[in-house]
Parts: sequence; C-alpha cells; structure tokens
Amino acid sequence: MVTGVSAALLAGLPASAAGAVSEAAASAGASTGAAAWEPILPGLIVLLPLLGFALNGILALLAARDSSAALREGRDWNPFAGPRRPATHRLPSWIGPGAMALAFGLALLNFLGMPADLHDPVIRSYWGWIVTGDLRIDAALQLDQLSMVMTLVVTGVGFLIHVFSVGYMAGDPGYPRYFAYLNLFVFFMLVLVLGSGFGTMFVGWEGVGLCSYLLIGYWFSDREKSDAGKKAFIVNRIGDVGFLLAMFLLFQGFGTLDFIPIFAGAEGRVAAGGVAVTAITLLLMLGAAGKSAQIPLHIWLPDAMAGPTPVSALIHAATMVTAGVYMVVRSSVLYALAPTSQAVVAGIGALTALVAATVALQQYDIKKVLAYSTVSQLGFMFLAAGVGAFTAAVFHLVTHAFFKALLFLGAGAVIHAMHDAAHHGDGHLDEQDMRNMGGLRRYMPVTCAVMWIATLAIAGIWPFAGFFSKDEIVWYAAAWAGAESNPFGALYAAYWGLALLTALLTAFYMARLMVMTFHGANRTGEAARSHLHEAPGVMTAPLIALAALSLFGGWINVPEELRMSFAGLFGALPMSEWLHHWLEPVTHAAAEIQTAGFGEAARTAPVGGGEAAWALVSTLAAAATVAAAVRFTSTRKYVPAAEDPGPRRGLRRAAYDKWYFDEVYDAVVVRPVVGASRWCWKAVDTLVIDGFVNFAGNFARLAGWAASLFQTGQVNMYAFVLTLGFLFVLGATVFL
Amino acid sequence: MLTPALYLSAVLFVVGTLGVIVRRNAIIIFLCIELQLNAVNLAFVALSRYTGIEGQLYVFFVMTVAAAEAAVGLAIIISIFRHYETVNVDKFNVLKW
Amino acid sequence: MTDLLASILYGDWILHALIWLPLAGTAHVLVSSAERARNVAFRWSAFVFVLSLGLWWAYDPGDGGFAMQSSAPWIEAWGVSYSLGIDGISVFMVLLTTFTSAIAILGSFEYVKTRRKAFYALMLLLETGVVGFFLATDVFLFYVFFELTLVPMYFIVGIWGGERRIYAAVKFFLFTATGSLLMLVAILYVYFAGGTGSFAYDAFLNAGMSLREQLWLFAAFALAFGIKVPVFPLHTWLPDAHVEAPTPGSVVLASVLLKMGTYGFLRFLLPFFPEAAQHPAVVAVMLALGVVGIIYAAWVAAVQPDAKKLVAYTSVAHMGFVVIGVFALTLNGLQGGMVVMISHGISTGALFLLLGMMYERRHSRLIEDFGGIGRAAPWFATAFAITALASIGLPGTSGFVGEFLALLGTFETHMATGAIAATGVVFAAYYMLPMVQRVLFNELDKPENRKFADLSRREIAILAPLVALMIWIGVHPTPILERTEPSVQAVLERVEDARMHAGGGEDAATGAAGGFRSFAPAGDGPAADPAPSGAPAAPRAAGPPGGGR
Amino acid sequence: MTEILFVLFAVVATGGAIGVVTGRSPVASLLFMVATLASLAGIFVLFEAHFLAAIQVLVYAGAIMVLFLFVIMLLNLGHDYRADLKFGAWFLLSLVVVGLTAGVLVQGLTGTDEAGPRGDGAAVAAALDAAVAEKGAVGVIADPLFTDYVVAFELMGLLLLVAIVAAVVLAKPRNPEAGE
Repeated sequence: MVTGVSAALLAGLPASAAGAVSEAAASAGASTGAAAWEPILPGLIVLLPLLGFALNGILALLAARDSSAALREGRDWNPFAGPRRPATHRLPSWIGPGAMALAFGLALLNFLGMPADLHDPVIRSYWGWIVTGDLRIDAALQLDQLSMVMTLVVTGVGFLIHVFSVGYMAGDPGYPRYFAYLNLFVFFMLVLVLGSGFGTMFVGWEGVGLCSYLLIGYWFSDREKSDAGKKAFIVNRIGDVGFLLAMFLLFQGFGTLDFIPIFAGAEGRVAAGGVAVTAITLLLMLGAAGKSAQIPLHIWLPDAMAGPTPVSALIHAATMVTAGVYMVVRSSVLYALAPTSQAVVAGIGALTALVAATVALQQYDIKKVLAYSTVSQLGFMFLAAGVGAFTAAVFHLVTHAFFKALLFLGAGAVIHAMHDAAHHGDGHLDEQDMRNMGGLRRYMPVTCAVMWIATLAIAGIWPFAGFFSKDEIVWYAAAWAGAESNPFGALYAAYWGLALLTALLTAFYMARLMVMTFHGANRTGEAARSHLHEAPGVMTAPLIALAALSLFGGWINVPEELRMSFAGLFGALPMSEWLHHWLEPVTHAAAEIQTAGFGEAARTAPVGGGEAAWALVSTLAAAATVAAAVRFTSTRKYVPAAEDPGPRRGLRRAAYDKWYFDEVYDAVVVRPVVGASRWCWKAVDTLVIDGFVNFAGNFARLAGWAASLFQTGQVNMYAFVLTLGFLFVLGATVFL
Repeated sequence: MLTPALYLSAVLFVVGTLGVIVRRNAIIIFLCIELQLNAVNLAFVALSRYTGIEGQLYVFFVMTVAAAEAAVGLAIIISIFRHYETVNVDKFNVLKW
Repeated sequence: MTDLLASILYGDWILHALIWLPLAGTAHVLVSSAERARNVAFRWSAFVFVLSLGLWWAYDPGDGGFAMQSSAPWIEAWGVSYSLGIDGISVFMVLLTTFTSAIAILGSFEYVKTRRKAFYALMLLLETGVVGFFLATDVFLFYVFFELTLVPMYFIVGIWGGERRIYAAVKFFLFTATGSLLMLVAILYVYFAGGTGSFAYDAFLNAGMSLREQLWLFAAFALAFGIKVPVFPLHTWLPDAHVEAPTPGSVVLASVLLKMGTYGFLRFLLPFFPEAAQHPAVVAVMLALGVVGIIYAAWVAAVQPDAKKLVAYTSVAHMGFVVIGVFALTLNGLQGGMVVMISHGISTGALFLLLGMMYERRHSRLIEDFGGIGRAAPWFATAFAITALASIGLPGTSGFVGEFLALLGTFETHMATGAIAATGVVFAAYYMLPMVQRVLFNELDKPENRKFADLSRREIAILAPLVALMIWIGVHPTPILERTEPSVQAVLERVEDARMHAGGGEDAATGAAGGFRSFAPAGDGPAADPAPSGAPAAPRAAGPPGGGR
Repeated sequence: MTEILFVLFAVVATGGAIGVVTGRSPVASLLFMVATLASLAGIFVLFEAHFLAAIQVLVYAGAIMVLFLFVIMLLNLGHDYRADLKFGAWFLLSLVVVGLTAGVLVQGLTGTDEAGPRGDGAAVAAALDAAVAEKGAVGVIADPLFTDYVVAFELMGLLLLVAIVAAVVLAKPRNPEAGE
C-alpha cells in the first residue's frame, strides 16, 4: 500500500491540464518523475510519536487506576515517594524522549539524504482517507524542503523539550499522562507539517489544538487552568471555521485539496487579485490567526500559559503556534496571487507584533511576558509572509523556535527553582511573578547565561540568531515598500516603521525581564531563598543545546549583503542564504508571481539607506535599548507582588490590562451569545414552541371540559339530549 | 288501520319520552321507558300484519329484554335507594365527567 | 468470507431473520424469569448483531439498487406485500440498529430494576420494528413498522422513565403520531390518486404525481420524518423524551429512532417526490431549518443545566447537518449525511450510556453536581472525553468525516448556507467543552464524587467497541463511503432526472454555477460557459475520478 | 266494529300514557300503565296477534308491573310526591321538543299505505291467517322461534339468566361488617 508518488512533471504542466494533474496525484503508484530520491521510512517519523503516545497512554491509564483507587480509599498516593518509582512513572522518561530521538534521527537522515536540487515534492500515500464521488483525500505525506525543515524543528526542539520535561515534571503524579499528551501533540504536529493536502493538514491542525487543550488544562483540577484550555480550543475553532471554508472554496475551484495540483494550477485557474483567491487566502488567514494567536484571535495564548512550562515552550512558542505561519508559507502561491490578502496578513502581523510588545512591557508574570513576546514574534513572521518574504518567515520561525524555546525552558527552570523555594518559604508566593524574583543569577548561573544568549538573540543583536531573521523581515518590508508597482507601497513602508519600533520594544522588555529575574536584589524572602537552586542536569543540558542553536542558528541564512560582517572573525561564511536556496523550490513560484505583479524589490529603504546600513542601525539601536532597559530597570525599586497593585492608570494600566481585549470580547461576543442562548431556550423553546404544543394539548383539554358541561349527571338531561339527537336524525331521514 | 296504529304508536312513544324527560322519580322514568317499548311493540305488531310473522317475534324478544331490564333496573334502584334514601334522579349526579 | 456466506445462502434468509429473531427473543424473554430476562435479551440481541455482521461482506453495492430482495403477498386485495430488500443506505442503518440494540441492552443491566421482563421484551420488540422499518420495500409494510416502533418506545419512556415520564411519553407519542398520520394520508393519496394498485416501493416511485401534488405530499412526508429527525421547530419532544427515558431508551432513541427520519428523507422523500424535493422554495426552507437547527440547538444546548438535556439538544444540531447535507442535493452532502447518521448513532449513543453510568453512580443528571470526575474515575473520563470530542467532530473521529462532507456538499450548491452552518463547528465546542470541563475537570469539591466508581468490566465492554468505532470511522471511512455511494448516487440521479424533466431553468443548482464564476480566469466570461447549470461545471469535471480503489 | 274498538283502546292507551306521565304518585302511574298495557293487548288482538296479547297481559301487565309495585311498596314510595314533575321552562322546552318529535314522526308515517310497506299486505295477512288456522296462534310464532331464530331465543334465555343473577347481586343488602 505504501507507494511513492513523485509528481515530477506536475508543476510544469499547463493549467488547463490540471485535471490530469490531480489524476496523476491520485493514482498511487504511477511513478512519472525523474527524481531518484527515496525517503527512508517517512511514515515512521510520524508513527514513532504515535507509538509513544500509545505506550505512555496505556501507562497513564494504569497509573490512573491506582491513583483513583487511592482517592476513593482516602489514602495518599505519591508514586515518587518511594526509593524507586513504579514502572508507570519510570518508563515514560525513556519512551517519550526516546520516540522523539528516533523520530528526529530519522528526520535528520532524510534531511541529509534529500538532494539539494530536488525540485518536486515526494508524496507517500498510505490509504484513501475520505474517498467519495469526485472528492479524494488521501492519508499521505508530502516531503519537500519546507516540510523537512519543519519536521526537523518539531522533532529536534521537541526532543530537547521532552528531555527537559523529564526533569521538570518529575514529582507530578500525572507524569505518564503528560508524556502521552506530549507525544500525541508531536504526532499531530508532524501530520500538520507533513500532510500532503489541506485535508490532511487540517487533521493535524485540529489535533494539535486538541493536545494544546489537553496540555493547557493538564492540571485540570484547577478551574482557571481548565478554563484556559477551553478558551484556547474554542478560539482556535473560530479560526478553524475559516480554514474549513477556505477548503470548501478550494475544492470548488480545484476539485481537490492536495497541495500539488492546487499550487500548480492556481495561476491558471484563478484570476490574480480576484475575489475567489482573496477570499480563500483571507479565510486561511483567519485559520492561521486562530492557531498562531494573531489579532483578533490572540487572546487565548497568554491564558495558555496555565499549562506546564515545557508545554508552553513546545506548543505555545516553538511549534504549534507557528503552524499558521507554516500554512501561509505553504500556500505562498495563493497569497502571492492575492496582494490584498498579503497586505492584510502583513498588517495583522505588524499590528499584533506592536500591540503584544506593548503589553509585554507591563507584565510581571514571567511566562506572560514570554507569551506576549511570542505573539509579537509571530506577528513578525506574518509580517514577513505578508510582504512576500516567505523564506524570512520560515527563517524567523526556526530561529524563534530555538530562542523562544530556550527562554521558556529557562523560565521553566526558574519556576522550578521558585516552586521548590516556595514550598519552604513563608506563606503564599507566586512562583511566576518577577517581582518575587531578582538576583537569581547567583543561584542559577547556567540558566542566567543561556537566557541572556536567548535575550540577545530575540533582541536582534549581531551575531545571534534573531538578528539575521528579524533583520531580514524588516528589510523585506522596506524593500517591497519601494517596489515600483506595489499598490500598497505606503502601507508596507508603515509596516516597516512598525517593525522597527517593535524590534526596539522587544529589546526593552526582554532586558527588563532578565534584570528583574536575575539581577538586582533578591525578593524571594528569607526562608525561601536558601532553597533556590540550579536546575538538574537533565534540564540544563537541553538549555545549553538550545543556547548553541540560538547563537549559531542564524547562520543558516546570512544575507548576501551581510556575509562580509563575519569576515573579520571567521572569514566569510560559506553558507550564506542557504535556507533561501533550500526553500527555493517551494517559494519560487510565489516569488515569481510577486515580482511579476509588483516589479523588482527596491535596493534601498523608503527613507534611504541599504540593507547593510539598516542592519547596522538596528543592531546598534537594539543594543542601546538593552543597555537603557538594564539601566532603567535596575534603578527602579520593585516590591514583592503581594504589595504591588500594578500601574494605576493611563496607557501603562491599559497595557498592563492587555488593552482590555478579553473584556471587550466578553461584552461583545461571549455575553451576547450566552444571552441569546438563554433567550433561545427560555423564550423560543420553552415559551413559543412548547407553548404552542402545550396550547394544542390544552385546547383539546379545554374542548373536553366544555363538552363535559353537558355531563350534568342528570338522567333527565341525558334523555333530553338523546331526544334532541333522535329528533335530528329522524328529521333528517324524513325531510331529506 | 295500519296508519292509525302507527300514529298511536308514535303518540305513545313521545308521551313516554316526555315522561323520561320531565319526571324525577326513577320508578316512573322506568315506567315511561316501558311505555316507549310498548309503543314500539305496537308498531311491530301492526306491521307484522303486512310484512310477516317476524314482527311478532321481535315483540317477543323486546318483551324478554324489557323483563330483564326491569329486573336489573329495579335492582339498581333498590341499591341506589339504600345508599341515597331517595329515588329522585336529580340527587344522583355522580355520573358525570 | 463472502464465499462462506454464499455457501449458507446468507442472502436468502438474513433479512427475515433480522426482523423476526428479535420477536422470537421477545417471546423467549416473556417466558423466562425476571432474573434471567436481561441475559436472555442480551443473548438474542447479540446473536442478531452477529448475524447482521455478515451484511458487511454479503452486501454488494453493485448499482445501488435493492439487494437480497424477497416478496410475498400479504393483503392481496389492496396490493400489500411483505417485501424486503437492502441497499447501501439501509445496510448501515440495520447494522447500527442491531449493534446499538445489543449495546443498549447490555447497558441497561444495572439501570432497569423493575418489571424487567416487560422491559427487555419491549426492547427486542423495538428492534424488530426498527429493523423492519429499514428493510421494508413495501410502503404499507414500512408504515406498519414505523408505527410499531412507536409503541415500545412509548412504554419504555412512560414506565421506566424519570419524574415527568408521562408528559414526555405522551408528548413523544403525540408528536410522532401526528406526523405519521399525515404521512398515512399522503400514502393513501398516492395509492388511490396515483392508481398504483399496489404499495410496492417501485410502484410508488412511478406514481407520476404532478408538481403541485408532489409539493403537498412532500409536506406531509417531510412533516412526519421531520418530527422524527427532529427538524428545528418540531424538536421539543426530543429533549423531554431523552431526559425522561431510561438510559437504554435514550440510546436507542438517539442512535436509531432519529435515523428513521433522515432515512425516510433519503428513502422516500427524495425518490418519491423528486420534483418537489428540488423545488427552490422547498430546498430553501429545508436548508434554512437545517441551519437554524444546527446553531439554535447548539446555543440552547450550551445553557442546559441538565447534562442529558444538553446531549439531547446536540442531537438536534447533529441532525441539522444531515438535513442540510441531504437537501444540498449533492453527492458529498448526501454521503456526509449518511456518515453523520452513523457517527451520531455511535457517539451520541455512547454519550447517553456514559450519562447513564453517571446517573447510576450519583442519581443526578445536573452538571453542577459533578466536577473533578477526571481524578476520581480516569477511565470513565477518558471514554467520556473521546466520545465528546467525536461528537463535536474532531478530525480523526467519525464526527468530522460526516460534518466535513455534509458541509462541503452544502457549500457546493449553497455557499452562504454552508458558511453559516460551518459556524456550528464553533458552537459545538461552545456547548460540549464547558460540560466536559464541569463534569470531568475542575476541583473535586463534592465529597460524594470522591467515591465515584470507575468503569466496571461490563462498562468497559460496552464502551470499548463504541470508542473503537468512532476512531475507526474517523480514520478510515472509505469502506463505508464506497458501500453507500452507489445507492446515494441512485437517489441523487433520480432527483436530477426530475430536474431535467422540469426543464432545469429555475433549479437550485444555478447557485452552484454562480459559485464558480469567480473562479473563471479573467477573459473567460461566465456567460460563455456552455455547461448546463445542472451538471458540475468544468473544474469539477476535471477532478480525480473515483477509480483506483 | 274493529274501528270502534281500536279507537276505544287507543283513547284508553293514550289516556293511560298521559296518566303515567302526570300521575301524582308512583302507584297511580303504575295503575295508569296497567290500563295502557291492557288496551294495547286489546289492539294486539285486533291485529290477530293473540298469543302476544296474552303474553302482554300475563307478563307485562301481570308480572312486570307487579314487580314494579313490589319495589314501590318495598321502598315505601307510595305517597311520595314532592316536586316530582319538573314544571316550568324545562317542561315547556321538553314539550316543544317532544311535540316536534311527534310531528316529525307523524309526518314520516303519513302516507303509509294500507297495503303495507312492501305493498303485499293483503297477501301476507292472508298467509298469516292461513298459518294461524293451520298451526294455531302459538304455533305460528313458535315455529320460527325454534327453527330460524333458535340462537336468538337461546341467547334470550341466557340474558334472562344473567339479569336474574345481576338483580340478585345488585339488590342483595350489603353487610357493613363484611367490609364491602
């Protein structure tokens, strides 16, 4: 059943033959391509995490049997208490990360084996998932340059986070369940990035949403945490409706949902800038906004921090939330055909980036800062995709996965330490509030060091990873703003300005976070302070690995212009613009369409100056901002959270309260819908419909009552009525 | 002579009916019902002269039913009287709804 | 397997056996003791289910017509015959019926404590009625079975129900009887006015009613089936019946009895009155009712304090998807409707079983009485969560396949309707997740819930096949789709033939053609498109063919 | 002669009937009833139904009326006349309805041919007379009763039996101590 299909000639076929294209894609086994590359067991990459899920799931169910029995019998149950954990809490430490390591190894093998000049994706079709009439959705994987990069990120970062979790989650009774969910998440994420069509992608799309829901609400006994999970799921589903509708439109237009025929036939089938393609891309963007927490659907991500911190690192920073970006990049051809949608996407991205960054400035919860930072960085990615810099979007996605995962895991290490300290401390201590931290550098030097690397990376300071990716995005916005026939030139220029501003804000709030957490005086409290400690090796090792990636990860796509910036250090890097070339087969079609529509990108920014000049400016500005933030934050006096009500009024209060998005949604959407629901139930269902039904019943009863008035019980009366009836019948027979 | 007999039958019948409607004494109501039956009997007998012996047979049957009815009906009246101490039908009105 | 079945002449006797064996079971239950009644009933229903499994292999889709047909005269003077047959639509309904009957009987072991003999006898009688309904190919016979299902259900709700059982049972009975009597009138009208001289299905197909007659008859049939489905304003009997019915009654009601309505749409409404069925006004009304049902029921469900009532309203929402799928009159829509029917039967049946287990443990159906059950009964919680997710159509579960196809099919011909209906996906989460949260999650703050027992072996045996089916259908629905496709296609073709006779000028498919205009490349004006409006437009024709499987 | 007798009997019967309805006491009504029954028996004789006439006197006027009388005496209703007759609007209304009924009946019966409904009255009467001559007044009724109508006849017997049992059960005084 497993048959490789290479659709080599597809992209080259004229649009009118798209029917034959999809036919070829559908008929498994017909090898028409010249590409000789055979991927090594790609299905196993996906299957391994699923296997991990199955095994961990069984262990979780077995453990749960014990824990619930203990609960019923009213005795304590702590699997970590004894000298040796039970098997259900020992094996997941190996199964979870093990499955990920194998999957990553397999992905790496495939990545290394993938020829650089592989022009067409390799399809592995397993079975016909939904096959009826002219609809055919296969359970199939598509291996190409983009999905390979994503797979590496997902399995690689995923593996590190699994390892981190072994340390972080030790002591949690739901240990096997945690790993089961985490493995399941990776499975769905791989389905998402490897799926060969929108249909398959949607399975992963909703699947990761499910796992996100389960993991945010992992500590489900806590009302707030399970609320957060529910919110994430429902908001995501709003986006999913957009995705669904986009799929329906695509199916109507193309008769298939597979990527290859759609993208190959798009140019011929839909009018550039037409209503159809604009609608499709905007609807897809709605889906992406839901998944990637963009305005107006960004509200769930900060709440999602209720989940365990490694989950925040994996799902809500490195992988799942970037699915929207991946999807937009995957559909780059469609977006290139819809410049209006692109402007909207870029606008949403730029706006989200700015708004989230302003909120991050005023947060005290370490994870909330990072959450808003994530929203902001995802905005950057959408800005990149919106201005047509699809490679830059993926590039930032990758580097962001490194440094944001690192930041979250670092925060996790901090929280871990704070948690232990809080146990021994006096009274209640919010272990995530930065006002309760300060001066942690002394207790956790490794964490502090790696987090500074990540901070410099996200701040965009040369030569850290974030510098290159962010700079590329900013630069592309500027360059396309200057393209000669870009109808949205002025808009792009504005985006560029917003992006620059946001980059500086990013530098500021990250430096603030670092200073508040690691520097200055310690605010933890006397009793707790002595229990602060560095994280165990199983947690610091992934941190160090991610730090290395944050440091060097940017080198995979050093722009040609900046190539010489390394000249003094190592000599010019040999691999400049490697990612750009690597993704060429996926993005070139979109690039061509865009160039055809907008003309060549400009060589200078709207206000003058070339790429290198602006790179220099931005890194210097970022460095200056970091310095300013350090100075500003260090001089400010912070009091422990319990004594601080937060900013009083004005913009700072508004930013502290997240610009009141939740409150507005609550008033405009949630309450009206709940109110309408109640009204429907009480008024329509009970009063009108049942009222009518009961009226019909009561009417019969009323009529019966009226008729019963004749039933006086008086024999004479009955006889009289009888006579009357007799008279009528008789009269009828006589006279009629 | 057929028509006058039928007229008589009709008159007896309606008089009986009137009695059923306007009297309160259960015994007299019974008597009036017997009167109605007899009115019909008269019609049967009158017509049997012109249609065949079956008319008289029916009268025979009607009489039997009347006897049975009288027996049961009077028993009921006795039973009711024991309970209510009256045979005034206005007092028996539980037979409603 | 096919050969083995052929060697025992499976096709010759199976349909009769499926109808009459449960009746034999009824008799057996009545003569056995009250203690043994449940075992006897379960064995009979399980036996029938095992027998029916052979249909999976023995039924050959072929051209979608009736297979395994047999006929014997019954009331010759009126042209009534005892004729049975099975096609791609009914085969899954029968399998669903035999399956859920066995499951429901197994699920009632602890629930039903009084008058057990009568209860199990009625359950088996109900199975006879429903299976007969799905297998009858004589309209009179079909009507008899349709009414026969009413009686056992009435007693099941009325005797073993909750506090307001009499109200619920009477409401159920009156609603259904009202509709079915109108349908009887319509059947008799076709019989006499059409001069069919026979109640055979084929004779009714060729009755040759005029459009005006068809519209009236359609209304009568649609009312009868619409009440059964139930379609939006006719739905209020369902929550009451579900809430008051005992668990097995709810399960059978949700899984099977509701399907009788939508099955009636597919089997009778569309083929008998094809011109009325594709009349724009009729389509508009039915689609509007479907969409309103989806959203309205979801909203009402979301604010129910009673978990069982909530699930009852979700049934209305799910059946709304079937209604829009059917009246979109596209292959995908109809196929989607079929899958929703099957999927809803499994997932909602499972939900009612789970709610029944909750009720057995805590004697409450109020959501607020629970909370934190996930800690006390993790296996129960797992089954509950999977079922709930299948119910709201998560990809990879059965619910998604059906809803996706139904929405896709609707979107093909009626874009706006499809788009509005798609929001039902959000509202599904809006009603289901808060319930899941308030039952399974949150703090375990009520001491009674600490003693909430986890699933017993018997309960696992009940739920495991259901959960497995949900996932199996979600992952690999193609074997089902390919079995139903020819029959569904035949229904669709019949409607489309009528469309051609009607001239095709004012048909609903113009919307479809309109939908494609925006996709035409610039320069290729829509007016120049020579494709007939009824046929799929050019891009669709280029889609992948159904071959290769 | 026959006509005169008929008129005589008819007048007595009608008068008796009115007497039944208006009789002050049940005993009076009963006696009026006996008069009516007796004159009806006379009319039966005029129609050559001798056997029935005999039965009318024996069973009806004799047995059944005595049964009534027994009951009246048993319940001591002989001088019980308290607002027994409903006068007033009710009486007038009833009179109108009953009068209308009578009118319609008479209207319906008017025009009944002397030859009988089927028009072969003379022949039937002749045949009947011949049969009476042959079998006797009893035999002419007994013959069909025990041949064609034997089932109905037996059922009549059954009915009487049931009535007797019912009457006994109903009229049996309930013993309060028996708890019933």
